[in-house]
Amino acid sequence: MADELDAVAVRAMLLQVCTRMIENTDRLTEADQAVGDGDHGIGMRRGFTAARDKLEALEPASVAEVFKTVGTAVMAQTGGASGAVFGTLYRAGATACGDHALDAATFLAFLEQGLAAVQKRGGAVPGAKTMIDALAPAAEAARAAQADGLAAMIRAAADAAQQGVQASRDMIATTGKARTLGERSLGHPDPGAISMQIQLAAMQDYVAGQRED
Amino acid sequence: MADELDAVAVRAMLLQVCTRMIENTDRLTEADQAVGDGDHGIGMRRGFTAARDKLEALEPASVAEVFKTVGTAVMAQTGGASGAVFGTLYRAGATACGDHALDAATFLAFLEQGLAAVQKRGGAVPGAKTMIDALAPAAEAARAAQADGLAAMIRAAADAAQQGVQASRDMIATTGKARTLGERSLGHPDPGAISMQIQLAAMQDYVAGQRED
Amino acid sequence: MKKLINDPRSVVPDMLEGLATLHPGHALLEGENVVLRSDLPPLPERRGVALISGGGAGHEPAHAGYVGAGMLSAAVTGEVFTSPGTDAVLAAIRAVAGADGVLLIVKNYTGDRLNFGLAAELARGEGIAVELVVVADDVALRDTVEAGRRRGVAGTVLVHKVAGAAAAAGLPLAEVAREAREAAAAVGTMGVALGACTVPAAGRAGFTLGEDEIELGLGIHGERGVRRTTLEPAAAIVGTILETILSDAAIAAGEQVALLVNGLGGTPPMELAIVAAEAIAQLRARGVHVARAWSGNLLTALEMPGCSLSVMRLDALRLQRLDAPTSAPAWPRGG
Amino acid sequence: MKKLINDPRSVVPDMLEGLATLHPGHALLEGENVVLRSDLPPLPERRGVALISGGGAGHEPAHAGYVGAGMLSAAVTGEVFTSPGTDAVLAAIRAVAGADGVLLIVKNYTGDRLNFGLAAELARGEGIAVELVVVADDVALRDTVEAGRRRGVAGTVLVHKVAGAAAAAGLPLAEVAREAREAAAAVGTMGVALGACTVPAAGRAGFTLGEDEIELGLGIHGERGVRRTTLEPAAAIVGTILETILSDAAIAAGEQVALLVNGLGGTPPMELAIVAAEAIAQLRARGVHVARAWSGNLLTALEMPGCSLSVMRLDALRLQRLDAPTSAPAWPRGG
Ligand SMILES: Nc1ncnc2c1ncn2[C@@H]1O[C@H](COP(=O)(O)OP(=O)(O)O)[C@@H](O)[C@H]1O
Ligand SMILES: Nc1ncnc2c1ncn2[C@@H]1O[C@H](COP(=O)(O)OP(=O)(O)O)[C@@H](O)[C@H]1O
Ligand SMILES: [Mg+2]
Ligand SMILES: [Mg+2]
Ligand SMILES: [Mg+2]
Ligand SMILES: [Mg+2]
Repeated sequence: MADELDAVAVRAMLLQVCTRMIENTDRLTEADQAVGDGDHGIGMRRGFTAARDKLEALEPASVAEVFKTVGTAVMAQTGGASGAVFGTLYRAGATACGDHALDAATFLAFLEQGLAAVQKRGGAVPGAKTMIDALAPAAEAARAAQADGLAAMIRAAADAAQQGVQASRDMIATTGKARTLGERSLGHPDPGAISMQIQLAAMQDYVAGQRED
Repeated sequence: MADELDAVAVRAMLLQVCTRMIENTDRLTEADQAVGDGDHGIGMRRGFTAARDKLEALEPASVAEVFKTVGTAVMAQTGGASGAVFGTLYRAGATACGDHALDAATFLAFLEQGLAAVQKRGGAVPGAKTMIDALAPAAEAARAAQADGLAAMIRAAADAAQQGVQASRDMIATTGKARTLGERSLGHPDPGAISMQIQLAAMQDYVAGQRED
Repeated sequence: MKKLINDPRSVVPDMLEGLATLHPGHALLEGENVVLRSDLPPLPERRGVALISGGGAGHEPAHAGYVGAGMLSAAVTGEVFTSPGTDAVLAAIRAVAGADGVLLIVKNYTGDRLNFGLAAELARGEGIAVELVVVADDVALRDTVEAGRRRGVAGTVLVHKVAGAAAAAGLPLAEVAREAREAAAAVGTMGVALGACTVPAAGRAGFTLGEDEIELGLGIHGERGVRRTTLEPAAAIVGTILETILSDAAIAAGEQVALLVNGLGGTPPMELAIVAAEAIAQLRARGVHVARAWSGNLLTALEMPGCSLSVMRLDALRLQRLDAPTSAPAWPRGG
Repeated sequence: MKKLINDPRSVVPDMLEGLATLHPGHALLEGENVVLRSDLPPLPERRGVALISGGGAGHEPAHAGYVGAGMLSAAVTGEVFTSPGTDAVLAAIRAVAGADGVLLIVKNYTGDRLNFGLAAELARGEGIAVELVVVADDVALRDTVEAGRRRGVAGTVLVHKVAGAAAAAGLPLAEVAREAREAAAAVGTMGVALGACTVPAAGRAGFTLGEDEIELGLGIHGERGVRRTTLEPAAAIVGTILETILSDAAIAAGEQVALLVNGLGGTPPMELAIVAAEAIAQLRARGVHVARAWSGNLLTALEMPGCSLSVMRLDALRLQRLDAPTSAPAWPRGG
């Protein structure tokens, strides 16, 4: 099992992310219909379809370029809060990668720098029922799994994101369109958190698949 | 039993007509909802309420004046096709009365001249599913009952109008808002025909009540 | 019934009070449901031909929205979907008539024709010159009734504009009436409803449609249409309607027309714009030159979802009338 | 879902094609859902401050209808109820920016703020002077969130007008932005929905309301409001809304305001006029001077039935800005 991924492998991993996000359009639509305005699934499909098209045309020179390609396409084409938010995550995260291959330390830096940029850009804090409530625990779990290598770190991050999605059920939305719902948003998970979790799970599955080779 | 009604009695008879028309608002609304636009009941209420108010304030000098008062108020205030149609009936019918008291000959002239004026004004022919399909048989029956005196003539007219209402069920509307329904108007009586019948029945009841005195 | 009103029985005066307050160019005629231009020249000989239209309420912005310089002098409003009685029409005629007489523009419904016609007779009896033009543009009824009995629908707004511009140009009554009549003869309209509307006093919808049903050739009073069918894409509906209008009027390639996509109240501008794009493309494909086009809620049926298409044949003069300026608040900009 | 469309996935470009064809003063930016003034001065130094607004589609006539001399230079449209991505905004900025820079007027939704904000940063990186003004006029959220997180709703149209007139007056970017910010701070809005609306791509309504239920303080995206309550007469609903707006802004007797009664799409002009009459009467009864008032569908939520009231505090300059001429097709006449 590779405990490091080169740019071509990262491209393959992010293509898997794109595919999963596109496949989950309906699930994300339903989640956003419950607490938001119902456009999250279609927006993510638009953004990650654009990202997939860009990735497929890309001869990646670096890991950073791969992440940045996804971030730029998602930001440019998605629209909505999530386009800017996930675009920012991948674009800011990309700057953490430098020229390295993707290893555990780089992946941790990706998550932490991405998280910081998303918080700065959108102004939301943990507990506000956003994708941050999946991303922040994921980054925390990744830091705790620092010594365990890339595959284990991604698995830990994906698991933590999944728990973050569950925890977001009990949060009251104070940002985004769901905020007017106040207590009515209780009981439903945050759509963007689900998206974050799907993306990390796709990465985990890709890396796990790699290991079986 | 009076086989002649003076202006004061005709005023009382037409007040009864007004009251009955106002009482039947809902029935007329429902009839017009089935084949038209649903405003016939409210329109008739508006017109005959105005007529009642005018009649109550009237010191009638002649039968003609009483009929004309009703026609003018209905025409001015009702709106819709029926305001012009029933207004025309009473106004044109009034000119048949001259200075006479209302007797059988005058009542026949009232119906026949009113009918002629309505047909001229509105351009509808018998069988077009309008109030003419109650008024025309009423006038015909009145002519047949010419020798029987006023009370019998009104009863014959009212009965014929009632049969006209029934017959109008089998007619296809070719005028008024119901005309777009085409065959869909089949099976429902014409609202204006019902109104005509109610007015004649109110007159009949008034005259019958007179007789019992 | 869910409506933002105070009392179903007073919707018309309540509305007119709001409209008159909102439009500085409008005034109410005391005691009648009549909206007047507040800037009518006081001298009767300066007024030119005065134009009056009207009919039942519920068609807003028609007809009060078309009161203004270059269009109507007055709009007479009956109860919802009910033509006004003769008193209101006569009062409007008396209020706006100047030395050059009055043209009444009437949609072809028995009630409107009779009440405006009776009022015209009464006014003539008072020495006022009155002409009456009946608009009967609804081609949906072409197979059902003879041409003279078609209903008057959205094309009426274009007739107001043509006649208003002719009057503003200083033409005499007979000439204004002639242009109005020709304009009325030059326009064909057909509508489609996706649902019904609720007259406040009735409290419930005039008809119901199934999930996928639409009603072709409906009127503007919540009355049913001529054919019930299944919802299709806009392109197909537009095709059916245009085919009916164009073949009825025998409009051929090379001719010049104006197009009006009129919303019936409940259909948002997005759908009207999509229908307009479709209609313009189909007309062009047939070689018909669309010189002017508008979409918007110009003559409605309360909150009914649906729309109508009107196609008016143009010549140079009629195009000039449509382009002439007006201060009427509801006449659409652009084109 | 019953809509007059061809394909739920292409409603935005289909609509824009129609709008651009219908309005001679408008042009589409190649490859983007952006409407531009077709009469922009070609020389960059002649353009003055360019104004851009936008957001999700479904709010028509906003925002394309406000493109014209005296209002916006461009309107950027996302998918229905979804803010546009950064590419479209950036392309609009590049297309209209002249020597005097660009003001972005953004409704306070996370997506709009983020996407317009990111595009502004990218444009500044290219040397274009860009300022961004956020409108957050929805007072319905006053008890729920801090002032800066209120949503931007119908008051935005008045901000466009003020800023557009300031730009047309030749003021520099900083001054135009200042007037826009002050206008945004001076307006408060609150809405009521009588029903929901259906996003074409979703195919079903965002929420449902019972026979007698209304939703107070709803947003303009089919998202739910802050309180569900029972239908009352217009007078009571207007009272509740005005009380919230006036007390939030501490508008007192003797002050001068503009009133906007904005239809959300499915409510006919009749009801809007009744609400307007009611609101004007209640403001007058409080001693507030209503200098200007409009009613109409100015910023909608597809076919949602309901309306919002906006009250903007006026001084002489702001009144002058509202009265300044504009060729934008959707700016209402009268007032
Ligand atoms: N300020 C924010 N910071 C981080 N994430 C946010 C923020 N605002 C919204 N989100 C995320 O975006 C998701 C909604 O995305 P989407 O539906 O595409 O956008 P919109 O809310 O504009 O309709 C939310 O579920 C939330 O996770
Ligand atoms: N041309 C006509 N001649 C005689 N009666 C008519 C004519 N047109 C309509 N009516 C009568 O008027 C009735 C409808 O009246 P009403 O509902 O008040 O008017 P509207 O049809 O304008 O809504 C019809 O039922 C019919 O009897
Ligand atoms: Mg959303
Ligand atoms: Mg009727
Ligand atoms: Mg009627
Ligand atoms: Mg959204």
